[in-house]
Amino acid sequence: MNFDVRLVLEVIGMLLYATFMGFIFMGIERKAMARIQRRVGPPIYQPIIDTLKLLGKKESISHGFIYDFGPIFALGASITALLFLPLANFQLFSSNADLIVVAYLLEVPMLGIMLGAMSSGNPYSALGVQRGLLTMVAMQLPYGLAIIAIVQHFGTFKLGEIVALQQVHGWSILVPALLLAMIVFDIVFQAMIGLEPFDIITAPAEISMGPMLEYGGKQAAILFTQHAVQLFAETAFFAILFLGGASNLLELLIKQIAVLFIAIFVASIYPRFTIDQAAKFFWKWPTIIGIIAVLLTV
Amino acid sequence: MSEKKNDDFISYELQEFKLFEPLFRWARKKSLWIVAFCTGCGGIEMPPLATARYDFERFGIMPNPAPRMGDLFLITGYVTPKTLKRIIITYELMQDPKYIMIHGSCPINGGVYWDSYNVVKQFDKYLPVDVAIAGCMPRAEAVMDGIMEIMRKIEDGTADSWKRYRENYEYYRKNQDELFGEGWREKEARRWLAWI
Amino acid sequence: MDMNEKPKVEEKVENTEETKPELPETKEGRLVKEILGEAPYAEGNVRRERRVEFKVPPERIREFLETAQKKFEMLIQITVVDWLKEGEFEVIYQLWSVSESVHAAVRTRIPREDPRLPTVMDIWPVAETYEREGHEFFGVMYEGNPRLGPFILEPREYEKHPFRKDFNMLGYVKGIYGEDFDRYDESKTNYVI
Amino acid sequence: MADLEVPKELREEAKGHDMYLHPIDKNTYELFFGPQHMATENFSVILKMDGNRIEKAIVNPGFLHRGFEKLAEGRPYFTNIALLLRICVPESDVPENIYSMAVDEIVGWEVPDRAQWIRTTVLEMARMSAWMFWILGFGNEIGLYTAGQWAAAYRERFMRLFEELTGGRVYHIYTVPGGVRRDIPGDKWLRQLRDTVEYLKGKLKDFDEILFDNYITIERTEGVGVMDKKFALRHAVTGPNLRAVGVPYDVRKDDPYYFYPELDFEVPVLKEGDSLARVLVRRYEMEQDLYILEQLLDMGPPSGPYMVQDPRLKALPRFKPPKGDAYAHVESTKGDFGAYVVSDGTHKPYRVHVRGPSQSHGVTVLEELLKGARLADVPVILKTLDNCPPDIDR
Repeated sequence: MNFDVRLVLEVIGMLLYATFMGFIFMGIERKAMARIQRRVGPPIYQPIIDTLKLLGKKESISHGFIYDFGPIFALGASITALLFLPLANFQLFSSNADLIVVAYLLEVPMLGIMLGAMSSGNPYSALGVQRGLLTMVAMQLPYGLAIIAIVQHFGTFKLGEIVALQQVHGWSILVPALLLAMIVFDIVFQAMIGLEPFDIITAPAEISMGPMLEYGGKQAAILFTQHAVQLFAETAFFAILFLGGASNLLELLIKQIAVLFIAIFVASIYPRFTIDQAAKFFWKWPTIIGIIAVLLTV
Repeated sequence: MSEKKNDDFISYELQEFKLFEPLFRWARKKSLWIVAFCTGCGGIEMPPLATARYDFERFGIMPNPAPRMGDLFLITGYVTPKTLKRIIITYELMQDPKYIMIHGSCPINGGVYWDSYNVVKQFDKYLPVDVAIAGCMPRAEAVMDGIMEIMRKIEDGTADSWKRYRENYEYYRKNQDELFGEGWREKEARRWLAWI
Repeated sequence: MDMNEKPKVEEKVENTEETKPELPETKEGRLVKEILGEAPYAEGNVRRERRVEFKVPPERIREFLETAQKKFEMLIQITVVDWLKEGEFEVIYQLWSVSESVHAAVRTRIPREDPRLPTVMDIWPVAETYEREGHEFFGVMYEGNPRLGPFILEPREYEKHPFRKDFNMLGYVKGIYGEDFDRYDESKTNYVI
Repeated sequence: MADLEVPKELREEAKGHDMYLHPIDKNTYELFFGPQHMATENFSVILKMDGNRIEKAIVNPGFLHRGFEKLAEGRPYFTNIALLLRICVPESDVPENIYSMAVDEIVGWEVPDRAQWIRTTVLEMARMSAWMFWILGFGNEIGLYTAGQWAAAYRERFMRLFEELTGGRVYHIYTVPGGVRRDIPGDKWLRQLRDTVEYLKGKLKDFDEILFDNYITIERTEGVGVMDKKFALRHAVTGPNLRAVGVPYDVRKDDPYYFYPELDFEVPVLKEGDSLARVLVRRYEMEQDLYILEQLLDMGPPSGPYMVQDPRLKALPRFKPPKGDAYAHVESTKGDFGAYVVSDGTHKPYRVHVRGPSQSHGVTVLEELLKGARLADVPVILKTLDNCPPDIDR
């Protein structure tokens, strides 16, 4: 195994870019929400300041090793997922079934947070974990169906090939079956990035931030960074699967922001579901639409 | 690979890195998270501050329900002993550096409730204070002014209530125990400590 | 023009009622008559339009309230007034009749030294809160209410029953919070509020 | 009924703690909901949970207790206005008005028409701004921040009008026994009020679309926290909560005061008694309130003095009403708000007792409705009951 300097540089460069853009996405989210709420809103780089401030806390409470390890585990998973994505002309890691790898690596971070939150011993965190796991179980079915529809249509598990096929035959959403899959995926996406109506896990008015409740200081800063990377990776994943990927980072960025804005608009007009309603919802409409999409692609 | 790097990162002490201190100060100033614990009547001026007319999120201020992540504790109005117990515990849950701003006349000297048997008269006997805003009820502009003041103090390093609390812990602890009776933490606070 | 006349009519009704001991021929009068027919031990009169009051001896208050409940569906409040000179607590059950739109004050007096009353929790479950409050602030024992104890106050203040007239609030406050918050006028003779 | 004795050991146990709970067995756990919690704000509910269901809820109020009623006994009649209005923070005109009405009745003052008109208008404006505040609270609890943010911004319009009329944003200290403290600033103010009413009429449609007709709002509230008629009456539930179970009781209709007999408005009534019904009753009341304000503006303020003409008012601090007592109540957005004032002929009231609607909504009713509810329903039930902790604590 020889040491590839260029790959290492690309990994570092891509990580820096993804983290930075992820923070900016978080800023866009807050700013756009503020504009919808008829406010001025924070500057677009506000999440970077927040993370810096959390890093600058002089005190870091720890509830044991697992508690510290949880956020790092989550960050690691997000980064790995990011590296498997074909971002423009960079695909750093690749395998024969990287679609499956990415799809499930994107869910691992939630497990990491749950791991840490569970060990904090706070009942609100525990409730948040319970809700988080249930949401994951609930959204698994439509999520899987959307991905099966994609795989059946393109006949490949390789993200790179999916992008290439889309470049030739046009974006996936132009295919009726995949348009349905896109709707399903968008609903699941709302839950994955933790926005209303599926911000059940944090639910400030019910369980006051849930898993995040006990985190503060440096662990919270890591969680923020993780969220930034995750947001970047998820929007990129969406753009790659349904919006034809991108040949350069700028094109990708535009598509990512478009995806983000849909999520923001949905989030600002819907209240929050309760956890049982969310599970019922996921197993009803998205699942039905997903099955139709799969059947159409057969 | 990344895990190890980050693990090292957690363990080092930032106090030693004086070089970054101005950067952190700037970040602290620009990102004050308010603990969403509004005591007393001043809580009613918080929604206008957070919404369209005043919008303090412009300055990076936002309410946060988790005390561990909070920076600014706004005591918005009179404080009763029953609330003060929770305030003290919540304050101790917050992580350094943390700041306290008291809002309205009542925490300063009792205000209209100067002769009430259930209102704490001098809040700064029990917890240290950075900025106090007089008035009943202080207008939203006054609160914004107080927040600007605390930002200025953070930037030049004079917002040091968290340091004072550490240094004079015996004094504050003595006053708290005088008011609530010895052993209130063990007897009562333990029941809701983890959940507060 | 109309609005000028209405209150005046009310005033006249009030004046005539105060002079006449018998009950007027209004809906309030009929209501009081009906209830007094069932509970002859009570005294009742009509104060003004939509306000009636009853005086009931404390030992029969429960019985009376059970009777009154048929007409007055809601228990709005239980007020305790501490008449220090008479050495009595006046307990006022304030009832509201939704069907007739009449407010009734059912008054009873109990000795200050041993204030005891039966609970009315089973007639109006909401009385639980009111009784807890009356017990906490005045020390009235409502027998049968299982939740009497510190409710709003903390145990220290609860022991003192602070709304009693003989509770020296200023002295208590000075004892707890120190002396340095006094508000005198410039000649240091009178308190300024 | 069977045992009229207080269990002694319970009383002894209660002395040491602010609340008491039975020991927790294996399947249940205790959850302290508040006071440091976004949904409760200075109010605490101790929940005994079985998984996601609430087995038992114990309300623990008292974080806002200042002893108003005791303090009022130590202050002259007119000074008390500046104190008592702090009982209901979002709607501070209500305590002013009930106290003033009670003192008016004790003294026998007939408040001039102009003052009555102003009081009615101020009360309706306070109601409207309290509704906006309620939308903010309810929106935040169910996660619809947009509606709440808009509502809080609309509330600012009323704040500005209040400021011009009374000089205060939140605490107005405006209604005093015998009338109001100062006159209407002028026709411009009336025009501004009319503009605001017109503006809000249009905005209610926005709220319909985003909040009241929202699929998820209906999902969240339907069938949650159901009361029936008998339960509501026995628990002294008042205001919109009572109207949501089908009892058309409104103090403005049933015990009319001020200008309300002259006004034409409806009392919206729904039968279901669940959270959705409570939300919708509030929605219809907003419309009615705007309609009332419009009628008041069409009527225009009657000419005349805005304060009673009485020589006793020249020495306010030593003003002495005759002996007597009076109960006065008004309809606030939270319910029936009442005050009982006893005068012993001195310059200070002998006893003031304020009846806040949340005293019943926030304690026994809440405890009953929370039984068997899910944790996610707690904020919904709290907000649809419109629980206001200072009413309970005072």
